[in-house]
Amino acid sequence: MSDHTLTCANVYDARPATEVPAESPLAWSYQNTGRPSVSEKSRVVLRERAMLGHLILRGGAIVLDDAVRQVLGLQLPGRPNALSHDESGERSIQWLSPDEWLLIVPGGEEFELEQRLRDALGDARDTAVKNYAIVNVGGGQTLVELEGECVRELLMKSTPYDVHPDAFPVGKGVTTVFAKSNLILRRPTEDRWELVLRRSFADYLYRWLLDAGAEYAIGVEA
Amino acid sequence: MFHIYCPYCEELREEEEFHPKGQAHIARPTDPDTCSDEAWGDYLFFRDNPRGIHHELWVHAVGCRKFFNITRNTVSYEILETYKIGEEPRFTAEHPAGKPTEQAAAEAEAVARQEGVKA
Amino acid sequence: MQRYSGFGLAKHALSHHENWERQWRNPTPKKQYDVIIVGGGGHGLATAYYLAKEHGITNVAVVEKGWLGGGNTARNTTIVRSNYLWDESAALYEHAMKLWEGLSQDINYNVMFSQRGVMNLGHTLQDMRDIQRRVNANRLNGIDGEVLTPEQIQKIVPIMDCSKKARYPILGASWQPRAGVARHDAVAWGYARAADALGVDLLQNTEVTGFKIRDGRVFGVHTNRGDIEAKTVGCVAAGNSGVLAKMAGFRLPLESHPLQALVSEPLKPVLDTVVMSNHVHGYISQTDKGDLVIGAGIDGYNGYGQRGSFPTVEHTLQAIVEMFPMFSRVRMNRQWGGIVDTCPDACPILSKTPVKGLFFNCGWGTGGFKATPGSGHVFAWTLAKGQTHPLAAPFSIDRFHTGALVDEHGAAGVAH
Amino acid sequence: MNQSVKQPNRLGEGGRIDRARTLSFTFNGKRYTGHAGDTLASALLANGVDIVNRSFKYSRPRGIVAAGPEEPNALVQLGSTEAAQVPNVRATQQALFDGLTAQSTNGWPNVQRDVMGLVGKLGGRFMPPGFYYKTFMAPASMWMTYEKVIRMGAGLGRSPMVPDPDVYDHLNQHCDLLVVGAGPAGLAAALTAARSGARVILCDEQEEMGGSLLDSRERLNNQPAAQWAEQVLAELAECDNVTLLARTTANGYHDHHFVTLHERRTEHLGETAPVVDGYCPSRSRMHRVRAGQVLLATGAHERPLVYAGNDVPGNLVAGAVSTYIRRYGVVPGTKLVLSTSNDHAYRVALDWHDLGKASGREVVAIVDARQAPDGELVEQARARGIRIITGSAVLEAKGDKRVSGARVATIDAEAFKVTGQAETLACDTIASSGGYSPVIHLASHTGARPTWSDEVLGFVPGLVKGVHAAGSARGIHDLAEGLADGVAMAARALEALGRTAGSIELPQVDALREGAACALYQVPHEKQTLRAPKQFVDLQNDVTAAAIELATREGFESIEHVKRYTAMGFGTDQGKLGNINGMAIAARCLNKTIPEVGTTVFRPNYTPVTFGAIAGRHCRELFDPERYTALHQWHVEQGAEFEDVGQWKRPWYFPQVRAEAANGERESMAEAVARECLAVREKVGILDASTLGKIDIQGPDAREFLNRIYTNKWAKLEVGRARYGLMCRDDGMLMDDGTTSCLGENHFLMTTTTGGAAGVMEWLELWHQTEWPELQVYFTSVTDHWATMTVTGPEARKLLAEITDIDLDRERFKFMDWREGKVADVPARVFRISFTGELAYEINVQANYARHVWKTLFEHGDKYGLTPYGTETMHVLRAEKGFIIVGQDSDGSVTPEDLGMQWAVGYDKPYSWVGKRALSRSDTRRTERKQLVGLKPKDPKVVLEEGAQIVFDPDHAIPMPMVGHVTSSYYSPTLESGFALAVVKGGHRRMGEIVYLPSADGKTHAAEIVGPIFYDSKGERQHV
Repeated sequence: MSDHTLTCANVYDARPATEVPAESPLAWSYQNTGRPSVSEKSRVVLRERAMLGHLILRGGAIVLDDAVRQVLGLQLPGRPNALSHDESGERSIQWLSPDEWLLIVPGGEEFELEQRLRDALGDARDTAVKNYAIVNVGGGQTLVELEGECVRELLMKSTPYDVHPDAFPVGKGVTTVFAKSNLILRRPTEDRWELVLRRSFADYLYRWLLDAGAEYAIGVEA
Repeated sequence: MFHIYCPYCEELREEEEFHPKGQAHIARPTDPDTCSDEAWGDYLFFRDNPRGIHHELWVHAVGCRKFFNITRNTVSYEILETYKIGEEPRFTAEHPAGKPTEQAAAEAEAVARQEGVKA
Repeated sequence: MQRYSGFGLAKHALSHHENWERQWRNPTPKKQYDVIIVGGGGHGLATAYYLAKEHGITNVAVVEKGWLGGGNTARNTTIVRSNYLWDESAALYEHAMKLWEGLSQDINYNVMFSQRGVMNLGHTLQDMRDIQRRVNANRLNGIDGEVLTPEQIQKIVPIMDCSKKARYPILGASWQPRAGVARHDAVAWGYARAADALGVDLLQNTEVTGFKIRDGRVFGVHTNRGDIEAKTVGCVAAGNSGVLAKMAGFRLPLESHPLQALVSEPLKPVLDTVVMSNHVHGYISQTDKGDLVIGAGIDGYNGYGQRGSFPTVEHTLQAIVEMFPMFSRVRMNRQWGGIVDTCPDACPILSKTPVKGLFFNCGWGTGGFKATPGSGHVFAWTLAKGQTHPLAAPFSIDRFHTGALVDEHGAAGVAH
Repeated sequence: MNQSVKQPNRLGEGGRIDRARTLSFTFNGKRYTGHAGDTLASALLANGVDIVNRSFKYSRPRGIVAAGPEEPNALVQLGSTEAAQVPNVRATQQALFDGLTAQSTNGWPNVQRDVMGLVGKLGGRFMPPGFYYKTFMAPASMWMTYEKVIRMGAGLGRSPMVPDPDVYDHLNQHCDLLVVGAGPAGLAAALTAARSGARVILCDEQEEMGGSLLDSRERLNNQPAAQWAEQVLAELAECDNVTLLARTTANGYHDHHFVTLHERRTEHLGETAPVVDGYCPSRSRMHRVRAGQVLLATGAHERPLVYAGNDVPGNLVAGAVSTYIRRYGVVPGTKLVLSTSNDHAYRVALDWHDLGKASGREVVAIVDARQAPDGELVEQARARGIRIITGSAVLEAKGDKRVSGARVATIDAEAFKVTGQAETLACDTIASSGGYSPVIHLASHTGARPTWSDEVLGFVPGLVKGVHAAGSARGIHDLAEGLADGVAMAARALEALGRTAGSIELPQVDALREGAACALYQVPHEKQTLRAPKQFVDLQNDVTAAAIELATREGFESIEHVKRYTAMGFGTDQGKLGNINGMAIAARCLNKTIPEVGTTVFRPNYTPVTFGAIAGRHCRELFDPERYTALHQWHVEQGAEFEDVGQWKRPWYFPQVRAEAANGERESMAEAVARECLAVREKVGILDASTLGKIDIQGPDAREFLNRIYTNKWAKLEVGRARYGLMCRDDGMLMDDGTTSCLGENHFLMTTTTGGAAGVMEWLELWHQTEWPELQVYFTSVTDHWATMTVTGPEARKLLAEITDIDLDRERFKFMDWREGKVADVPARVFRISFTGELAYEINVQANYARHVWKTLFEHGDKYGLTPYGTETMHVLRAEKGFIIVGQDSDGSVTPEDLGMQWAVGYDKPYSWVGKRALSRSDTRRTERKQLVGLKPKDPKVVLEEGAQIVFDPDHAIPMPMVGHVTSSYYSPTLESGFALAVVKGGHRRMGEIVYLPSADGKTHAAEIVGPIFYDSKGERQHV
């Protein structure tokens, strides 16, 4: 038994050290359904950002905020449904519930990040009084970006959540109903929307997006 | 379709994001092992089912996944308030227009909580 | 009572229908009755009729706050079947089924009970296990039933998509040939007319506002038209049972939920049986007028508003279009909601209560209409004798304390 | 080409149609032409088509009576191909397009000469309301035969018989203010709101927005009214904050201002949606609108009068005549008699006179029920020399297939008597107006009761908070007042939203003074109602005044009873024209006022909506999500058959091509399962177990939480170990099971059943959040993060050892241990958990690497006989071991003890865990409860039926006492016999007894009650 399993929490790097073929949750969809190409007619463009690092952070806002500032230099969004990014735009943290946040970072950073956060939150060997959780969920979800003039209408076909700019400004993210499934919907910039899909529903959601987006000549970037 | 204010997400959301979970404030007997079959049966199955103001437990299943309570009129379906677990309703069958004295206190408490989140 | 027949109809036609009698009187409440039945829906009127007919108790008032048959009798999808899983339920519903089979003649009112068969589809292996289990139980209980293969189903309902392409392909079905549908309003009116003819007073627009209880015994009711006394009071008021219980000072293990239904525009006959699918959540039949009658789901919240949430209707029609892709261009005319009192074990309560002389018949959930004659028959017996009918014994309130539930939720799983 | 020959009723000029675009269409097999901008109804009238249908019950010839959604007669079957069929389309709401093909929904052999019409004529008097309740009862056995005949007359149009080629979609909309109706009040309101900056949606059911302004005689700012509407619409179209939806009907008003709008996107273009730019748009679209406030400017429906023969073609609602003349340039006849109770309807006569005179049209007379009408419109009619007969009404329309005359006499409306001698006026058209009923349908959907207004002579809407009505929708029919009301009500709605209304200058209206209307519903006849010629109230359902009178005579006194007994208002028009008249007649018969008789309740839909539009895109391949594991592609490529488990697609079995078969024929399921089972028992098999629910649990109180939520004990589970657990509801019944592993002192990984995953997750949160908030613990679903591969069988260790760095030594990595390390170079957690009874390793890797690991296992597995197996083999193997499946071997009425799993129940745990208390109730302590046992069929070749019922005495008469049923049953290739799990009353103490299973085919099988473990009863194989 490896050493750290003897501690309070089992933390480990899920990524292989060597080159091992990896498949995003949409791998099967690309093969089975295909990828309509992007053309000048495309009023919606879909792009998957596969293999990013996804961590769920659970705990009290005040406790976590310190650690997140220290490790990421980012403020923990305290307001419901808030989404913030670091300056590069590569790392984001999103409010999911009063004690739950989603961290998305470039693929490969997540293990080190988790360790640093755990270190900042207190010695992993002595957490009997520290109540928090960090969970790697990167294999279970993927991020999809949508851009184009008809994105908002495509979203309106799919979710009952109000995606009007007044109700959904940049820097917002919500978990909501999408078609007959659910996902996390975020708006990192004026023109770009992001969907965080669960792996097992990804194919359904992909087929839904292509179907709903056909009217706008949706294209999928390879 | 209801439009429900989630007290945790602090905004109105569509009913499709929520699941109703029955009557609110059902207390589990504190010492189950010594309570009577009647008391246990009452806890499990017997409900108020009023025509009018009713307190119910809901969960923001597709959202923050938090449970919370709704005071709702079961005839008009008007939602009078939503409140967090552990809080008391302002609107009750006895006080359909709200409990006036507690109102201020409740609001102050809510504000205090918000401050806490901001910090 | 003026007897109805084809010949009578012809005779009345010659006099321009001027000589039809009232189907029931509109009496003034008496001060006292032998039995008061609270609730003038199908069950209450049936109870009154059987009290008078089978037990000779005719000094009976049916107290109805609105119009006769105006509750769930007026708002259901009219399905009648008896293929329940558990012995206790099966016995009760089969008792009702046998009464249905002679009902029009018994009450001289054509309730248009049409035994066109009811099919419950199975879409998963577990569905099929449950269907086998239920049909086997039905057979050994003397209730007709068989398990159909997809090929047999396709023959009975050629317009249904029985292909493997479906999201949840149809693997089989249970089939009760004696089951069917009936004309819901006529059931209430027929019982009302027959009970009235035997001397029962039907008091419409009379709302019970409280019970007269002394020393733990009931001796009458308060109403908006004054007090009415009786030593035996039976409450059969779906959608109001909880409220009545509260008036009598106790609670019931009931919750009232909206149950929605809808109809299409009238179509030329295209579906001559009843098809139900629990898995994709929809059930459908076609009336003699041509409307497709479609049952939607129960909303999860309590509601007395006779309306539910629109997504429930969306899901139901998605299921119908999934099963019958050709109905996509057919149009929905109207939707409505009933109020169903649901018990934790999806079975009714036919029971004495903590108040002596006060009996409750409630909690039928979505199974109320099909039980109407049986429920009335058994409840009349119970009121007449002051003790629970053997068929009703398993359905006492006590079961929620002892744990002896009759859990139709379990494997029967069939909601309607 | 002479236009007038082709379309005899089309005026030479005028109307809002595009005369340059001629469209051809077919009705009942005959070709006609119309123009762009026509409805099918206006085109039929233009062509002089009188009979458009036969009535439902009496098969009487019927013509068009209205111009909008209230039309009861002109229902047609649309479509030239089978797939394009749409039943019951209202001709008044169907835009004409080139090639439109329509037929009447009733009439055989055709609507002109209908055989059933004769039946209706002769038999009509034998068919009073409810006649079917009074007959067809003898003999009882004949009812199904009678019913077959009755059903032959059922229905209007017919369903298509092939799938719909079109698609539909939904659009979720949100707005501050939804304005329903783009007539004068609606336009004024929308403009007011638009200028305030609020998000506004304005919808209107007609092809063109503008409502009554489109055919109004009145002028706004000294221009035609329609011009003002165009200006307002142009401004609204420019506003970013406004969404304009024409051809869009608000069909249902649901809770909290959720309104469904049905937009007919392509129905005006063709019978199926046309391809645009290579793409086929949705035929229609449902807008699911969540509004802050709603303003109903839905206008009013004119009520026709009820008089004898009022259903003969040529009888129209007055306002519809004006609409046809002014909007479509169609005069639907030559000689008009107008019967009215109010001034407003005089416009019809003026329009007919002013615009039709040139083509020889004539107003024969205006018959006014009032003694001394004196409004300005009356004066205008007088000025034109039109004959006005006061204090009178049309008693009866003469004619058969078209009106040929009107019998007119003085009446006493109050006393319901004809007071004078009737005069017959020759005419071919009778327009009637009994006043205007506000369109209260949407307000009524909310549950708010409408109230009767004697001033309006109609019901005005009851309004819940946030709903406003404006203009005609609340009885304000005057144009200037209606416009002002639109502004005022919009301002009120905006105020509720915390906004200030934008300023708007109301147009100048040349107001006309109108005199008061009188109340007139059914016109008296010289004969009593029962003996008079039929006076129709509800044309679609053939409900007559006599029927209502009869219903009340028979004791049906509530209006709900009257409606149900006569079927009044149950048509596809939901009684838009007839309901108020019907109530008035019932009130007269019962000597009550209309409000005393009751109110009228409307339900969604306002007008019918196709199932497809309500279903949206959630059909066919998008009906319900299909959930896939990370290995799905591999399973597909291997030709797996799939089983639906919840929303998951799980491999059921992997049929192989038969070695001996040349034609590529594959194994049967039984063959495949036997092969897979033996592979696991003898060599090694692999199962994709990724669908099991997985919940990461962290926190100092994680262990205590498990102690409370599971029935068994967790206090001593060490890091590196796993344990099987049972979860009950608080009623003591089993709800889920699975293994939970201790990953760290404060860290556990719980697994759940595939179907129970979401429910268990919510269950944990429920208890934590509501009952034990003091426990410091967090739950996170990791079901999708991990892929789980079960490698099981005697060769499993050898296989795994080839590709892992984990020490697999049987002493150091024991049964129910878990270890982490690399498998195929991928970091993995490996659990020694067995659901087959064999040596087994459950390999968990991050799902992105699952296919690599799986393939690597196969690269190394060939020599060990590695065989993929599906859920069916899994079931056989676990059942041989007596392992239960929750939901199959239990059903919500089964306790852990019923399953013989007392070993997993910790009665002495300190906390009264969930379910414990319920297990001590009298019913759960019964010894005769149904208990899980094994069944060994007497004949080993027999595989008992799953779901077979069990009896002790096979010779007992029906009903037979049943004592249990078979929950799982399979053929075991290992045991070479059938075997089963079952629940049997008192089964645990009946070992060795024989029970019987009577099956549907008449055979009865015998079986012996045995323990539930059929294979390796000591459990040695999983420990090797």
